[in-house]
Amino acid sequence: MVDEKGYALLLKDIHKSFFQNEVLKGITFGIRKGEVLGLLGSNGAGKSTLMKIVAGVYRLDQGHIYMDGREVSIKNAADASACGIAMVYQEFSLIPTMTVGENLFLNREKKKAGLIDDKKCRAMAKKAFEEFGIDVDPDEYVENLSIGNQQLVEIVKALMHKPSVLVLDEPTASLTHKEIQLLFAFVERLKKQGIAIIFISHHMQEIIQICDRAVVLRNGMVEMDQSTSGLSVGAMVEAMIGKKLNQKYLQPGSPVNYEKPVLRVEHVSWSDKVKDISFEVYPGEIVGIAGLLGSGRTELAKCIYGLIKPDEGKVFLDSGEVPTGKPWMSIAKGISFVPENRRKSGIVGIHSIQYNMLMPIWKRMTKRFLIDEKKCAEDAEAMREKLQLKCTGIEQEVQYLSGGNQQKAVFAKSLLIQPKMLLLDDPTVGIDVEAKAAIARLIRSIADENNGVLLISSEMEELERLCDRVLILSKGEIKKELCRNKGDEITEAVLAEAIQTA
Amino acid sequence: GAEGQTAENAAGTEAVSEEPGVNAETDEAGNAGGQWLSVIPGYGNEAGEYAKGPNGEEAVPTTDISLTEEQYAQIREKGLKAAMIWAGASEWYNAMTDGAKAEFEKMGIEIVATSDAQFDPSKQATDIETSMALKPDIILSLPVDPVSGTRAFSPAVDAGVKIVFADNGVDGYKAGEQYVSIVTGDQYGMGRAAAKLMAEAVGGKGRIGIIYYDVDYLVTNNRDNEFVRTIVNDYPDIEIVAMSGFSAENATGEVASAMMTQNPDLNGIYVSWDVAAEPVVSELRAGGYKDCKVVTMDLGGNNDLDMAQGGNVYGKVADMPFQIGETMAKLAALSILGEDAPAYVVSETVSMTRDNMVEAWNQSLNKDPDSSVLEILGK
Amino acid sequence: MAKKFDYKKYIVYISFVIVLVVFSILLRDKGFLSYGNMMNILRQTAMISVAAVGMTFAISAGLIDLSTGAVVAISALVTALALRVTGWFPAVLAGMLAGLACGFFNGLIVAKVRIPAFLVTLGTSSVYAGIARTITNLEAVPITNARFNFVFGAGDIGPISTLFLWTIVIMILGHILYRKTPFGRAVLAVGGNEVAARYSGIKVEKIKLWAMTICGMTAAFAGILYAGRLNGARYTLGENDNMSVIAAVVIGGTSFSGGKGTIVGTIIGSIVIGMLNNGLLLMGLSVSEQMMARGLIIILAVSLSLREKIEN
Amino acid sequence: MAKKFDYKKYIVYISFVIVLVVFSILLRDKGFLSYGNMMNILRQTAMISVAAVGMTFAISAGLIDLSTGAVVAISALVTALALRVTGWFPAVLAGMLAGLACGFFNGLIVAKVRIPAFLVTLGTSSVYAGIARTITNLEAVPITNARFNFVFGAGDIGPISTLFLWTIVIMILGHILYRKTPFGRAVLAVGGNEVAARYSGIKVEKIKLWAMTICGMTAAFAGILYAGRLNGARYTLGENDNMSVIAAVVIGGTSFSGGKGTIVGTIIGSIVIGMLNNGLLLMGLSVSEQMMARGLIIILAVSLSLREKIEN
Ligand SMILES: Nc1ncnc2c1ncn2[C@@H]1O[C@H](COP(=O)(O)OP(=O)(O)OP(=O)(O)O)[C@@H](O)[C@H]1O
Ligand SMILES: Nc1ncnc2c1ncn2[C@@H]1O[C@H](COP(=O)(O)OP(=O)(O)OP(=O)(O)O)[C@@H](O)[C@H]1O
Ligand SMILES: [Mg+2]
Ligand SMILES: [Mg+2]
Repeated sequence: MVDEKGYALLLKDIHKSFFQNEVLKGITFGIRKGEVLGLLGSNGAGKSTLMKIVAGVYRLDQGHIYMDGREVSIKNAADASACGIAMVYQEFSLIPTMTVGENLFLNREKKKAGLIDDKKCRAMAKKAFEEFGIDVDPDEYVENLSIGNQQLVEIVKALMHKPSVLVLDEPTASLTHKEIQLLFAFVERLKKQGIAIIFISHHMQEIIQICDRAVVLRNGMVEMDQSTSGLSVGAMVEAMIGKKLNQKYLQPGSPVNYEKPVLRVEHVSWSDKVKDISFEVYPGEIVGIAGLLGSGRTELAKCIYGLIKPDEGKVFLDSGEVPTGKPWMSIAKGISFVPENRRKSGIVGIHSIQYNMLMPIWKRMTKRFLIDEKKCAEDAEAMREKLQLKCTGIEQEVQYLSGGNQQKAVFAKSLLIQPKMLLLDDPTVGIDVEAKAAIARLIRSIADENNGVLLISSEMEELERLCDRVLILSKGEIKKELCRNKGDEITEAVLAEAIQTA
Repeated sequence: GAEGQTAENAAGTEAVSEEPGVNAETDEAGNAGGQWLSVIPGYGNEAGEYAKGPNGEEAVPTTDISLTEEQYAQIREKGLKAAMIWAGASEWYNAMTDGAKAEFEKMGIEIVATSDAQFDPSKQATDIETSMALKPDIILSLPVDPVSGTRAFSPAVDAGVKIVFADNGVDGYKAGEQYVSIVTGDQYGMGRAAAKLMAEAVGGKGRIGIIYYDVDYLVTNNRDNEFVRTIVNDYPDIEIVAMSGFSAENATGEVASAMMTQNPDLNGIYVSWDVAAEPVVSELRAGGYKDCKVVTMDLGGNNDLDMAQGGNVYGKVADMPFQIGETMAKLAALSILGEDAPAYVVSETVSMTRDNMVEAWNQSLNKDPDSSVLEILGK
Repeated sequence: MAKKFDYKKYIVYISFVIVLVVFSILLRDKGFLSYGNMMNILRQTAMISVAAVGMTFAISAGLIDLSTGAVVAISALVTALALRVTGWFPAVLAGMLAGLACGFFNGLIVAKVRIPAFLVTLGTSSVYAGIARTITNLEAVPITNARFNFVFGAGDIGPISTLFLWTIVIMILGHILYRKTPFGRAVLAVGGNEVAARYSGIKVEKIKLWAMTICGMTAAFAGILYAGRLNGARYTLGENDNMSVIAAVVIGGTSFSGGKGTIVGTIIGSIVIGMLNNGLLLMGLSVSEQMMARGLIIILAVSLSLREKIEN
Repeated sequence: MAKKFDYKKYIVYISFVIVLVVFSILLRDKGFLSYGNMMNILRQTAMISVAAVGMTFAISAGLIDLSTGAVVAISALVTALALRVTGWFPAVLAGMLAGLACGFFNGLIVAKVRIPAFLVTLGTSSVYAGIARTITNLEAVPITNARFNFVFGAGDIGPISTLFLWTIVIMILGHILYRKTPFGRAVLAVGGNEVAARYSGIKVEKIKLWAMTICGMTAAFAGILYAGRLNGARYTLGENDNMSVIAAVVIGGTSFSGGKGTIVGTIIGSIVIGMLNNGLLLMGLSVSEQMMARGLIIILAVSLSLREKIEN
């Protein structure tokens, strides 16, 4: 057993179940002052659940929590912050309708004569942002910020109150390279101040880069607790999923046919986010789009799919023109889209897997105007089989699936359209390595059926593994094109360099 | 009158809650139907030949109120303005408005505002205040609530506006001081007339039910109470076997069908007024209770059609809103000319059965019944 | 992972049985269980049931309609007026068209101007009520067309009221549209997650527009049934029905925030409310007592069926 | 990226000016702009304004209260009855306590049983209306306490109605609570993102409970002002006010889904509605026409202030 002394935070034999689902089955590990601990585990391993217990969102069923050797009882979020624990949650947890400054001081407002001292709050907020080198106006409403800036605000909010233990639950999922480096710089600084930091990520490289120690959860238990020095990515992955994983570039099944494009985008412009973009995607080809946050990747994909009506430009599929601004037309012609925010725009949580899968194509599933339930069930079941989607059945509600399986359901929805052209906007955000590998193979197999794939991703690793060609986007313009067939090298390093200099 | 009602009603509270309209046998003490006398809100009001004014004034029939040609001319010269602040809206109010309008036209009086408080006392207070900006010389009004009316009408009283009330007075006001007079239908007379119609309908003998307005609203309560009193006192062979209240006029169908479920052999039902009787009639029709006759108050197309077709509706009693409107206008004019205006004026009562429908409509509302009714009647 | 019995799905049926049994015992001497009384309940709830079918579509799409009552009145008046000059079929068509127009207007503002349906219909309920009052200047319009009166209200086929038959017809049509057609699925998707529905190529605006229009049309049909039942129309019809209609839908198990529901549940919900009204009356409660009892029972039923899980 | 002028925030002020100017011109001969008429409007809207302050808290927390009207009646009756036996202060206290109890009960069910506030208060509005009817068995209760009547309604201090002064007092208290205290922030946080509020250590249930309670208390105070204004109480008071109160809040710029709002906007919203009612009546419109005009104008105002961004 671990000694209680010497740990900033020590978790001992933590158990937690949701109804019959036993998520944590006796977790024990500790973290010292000034230590950065990487917490790993596949989707649904219980990382967030464990940390939410520490942050007072959930109550543990059994177990003990010690801080600086003393047992503490954390019943709610207020208790946790009184103990000096701060957490940046995996899900968006700001108040969108409030200003940045109001969010920072929520529930801990500075007061003067019993009333909130807005002036002081604002001044302190300004100072904090300056200190961290972030350019955000404290008077701006959170809903008007980009996702990346929202994430930075959440981090600053957690740091505002000088915690002694800081939990970061997948903070890098919506940040790009530059901001991630900024974040790592904070982490280094906090570490020097003696703050204990727990860092959750599905990116092994990040764990190796900044963590002192790695803890891996599997099946509700601690599978590995080891210093990162000398630890390899492969070893961590093995601890997480219990087997080895191949991470190499996936070759196209047959050479790409560059004669007739499946998708042609001509001079598409929208607002100041997308500027006169033209390119083609060929059957069997996976084209990546790389760029910084705000470079207009999502907007470009939305323009093609029709969620945004471009001010100018045309989109052709197999030489036929696709009317812009009408997603249902795109679907009818054979374009499908996997959005970046699964929860918000991908799934209907309270509906069954089947309902989610068939959402865009109910009209195709009819016999004499009525829905053909039998065919629906067959098609959905076949797709579930094909994608190896883990669930109790196609009638299960999607909200109860793990993240990776939810994402598979979204993929299934896109595939049932029988697309010629698949648009993917960061399809593996927040997904564990195993599922990521499965999804990568899936994407490759879709392309191999003579379809085009456009893959937007912030993960250079993913682009490297999958793409036959990569377009570098900056400020709404294509700045550079890398193509394996023309002898260009597509590797993480090359891509990172290209993005920074674009 | 409205006075003294509060105390008596408060005393009657327990009586109501003890036996709230349950299916009852005749009182063993021989006081047939006695327990029904205290069910309806405001049952404590005394009846008279005509009711008396709120301060005991004797009633004068509307036919006694008139202006000479000379007086019309005098009024026309003054170029006056009038506002009409009613409590609700219906055909009955339409007729009253039309009656007043017709008179005001003759008098060259401009109508500057018309409003309907939708039975909300505070809206009526607001309407009065607002219309004062238009500086009316005359206000015709049907007060929603005599209690709050005292305050609500005070801006108009203070400004010296001539106020004529319909139906209700206002607590603490005296005729000739705060207001000119009250013009009303003969509420008690209507109750008695309805009882008489009911007796006719059931052939002087039978079992009847009553669906009354379970809301404190003086005019309706007076009519309903007088109906019950008359049946109990004057028609010993007619037995009241069920009484149920309602508060929403659309929700009487459920009440009627529950009553018929428990008393399938009812010979007649009295309902407080025409609109509330519509769902009752439809339930009787749907339940196949052809022989259960309905008697109610006020005229209205749907039930009158049923009556013309020889359906469940046997008879109706109405006052004369058109005439009330006319009289109110006349009284206001008289008061402006400094003439004596009687404090309490009562319109006649019309009893309508299938035989006198056209006449009754013309008397009461100053128009013919609906064309479909005329068609059925062959006129 | 053993699945717990999800009793919430069946709450409306359980409520139905409980209310039925309790009243049958309490009112065993008062004819509650008699055939006639049961048919009374079915007849009296027909209008609420029919309007609630449309409301189920609106609520399932994440919307609501507060103008139902006024639309009921408008369509009843339009039908009654039309019956003076034409036969029953064109008259019914006219009434339905009036409801369609009202619902379409609601839907247009909801979908195109994008303000919450609650506020849109709060406004239009006032507008429509004003129109209903104006059409005939507050006067009643009697209906003499015997066939219309028979078919749409006062008639019986065998021992069964035509009103109840219409309820069944609308229920079946509604059920098919709701459960068996792409439109119904789209309504549920829009109510479940509007953004995801848009991303899946569903024409969200169109679906909202039609959900509101259907709501207007069933309200109109309820108005026609009122007219048939009363052999006439007037502007006060439906005035107090809006809340009953919404309560029927929610008690019937439709999620108040959209995305889930059943038409059959709605009808049962409406009948439960009807049984309550009927039973409370037969028990001899005063109007005030009925109001209190009804309110409490509704809260209870909703508590059982809608109690939300806490996030953690 | 130049920031666009966010006119939506000021819609209620713009509406205010437009309505004022239009009526001033249309009704220049009819005394609309006279001091007396302006004071009329302020006096008449006081009750709606006061109740709307509490409703702003409820709506900002993502809730709603449909029982306001019934609470108004209960508190007015309780105060009036208490005035028969005690002085004005204990009587007002009694009225406020009644409102507090009603609001607290609403809040308890919303927070603890976790069903949507719309449905909870749909039920309690029926319960409370039944209670209001029962308290005095439908009787009106006159108030003879001159001091009470002066202070809470009928009085003027200098040329200014005490009702307007009360509006100002409640507005200022409300504004401070809403904008300047952690409680106000917590209300907005709960309405803006309930989960995030919970993560920030806010006791979401407690906040909801108190938001509903405050709503009940302002409704109670509105009831007391009604009693003072009318020198008496009656169970029908406030019956038709619920929708006006909600409309005032929303026109005032409070987001219907919670998280955003202003108390001052609410008061201006209420005055705008009051000006409309006043002006339409002075124009000589019939009641039906007034209803239609009011509905349309409300839709218009809400369209301008609440039009939602399309989310994709
Ligand atoms: N509120 C809840 N109710 C029921 N089950 C829950 C709840 N929250 C989490 N779970 C379940 O607990 C398990 C652990 O979830 P958790 O979110 O902790 O995983 P995680 O390790 O953070 O995964 P990810 O990498 O996807 O974030 C999952 O099976 C999940 O479905
Ligand atoms: N000023 C803004 N106001 C509101 N939303 C914004 C604003 N700027 C960006 N967003 C939203 O934030 C998200 C990220 O926008 P961004 O322009 O960074 O997209 P991107 O270039 O595709 O980057 P990524 O795909 O990495 O998110 C988009 O959904 C966008 O709609
Ligand atoms: Mg997690
Ligand atoms: Mg993006």
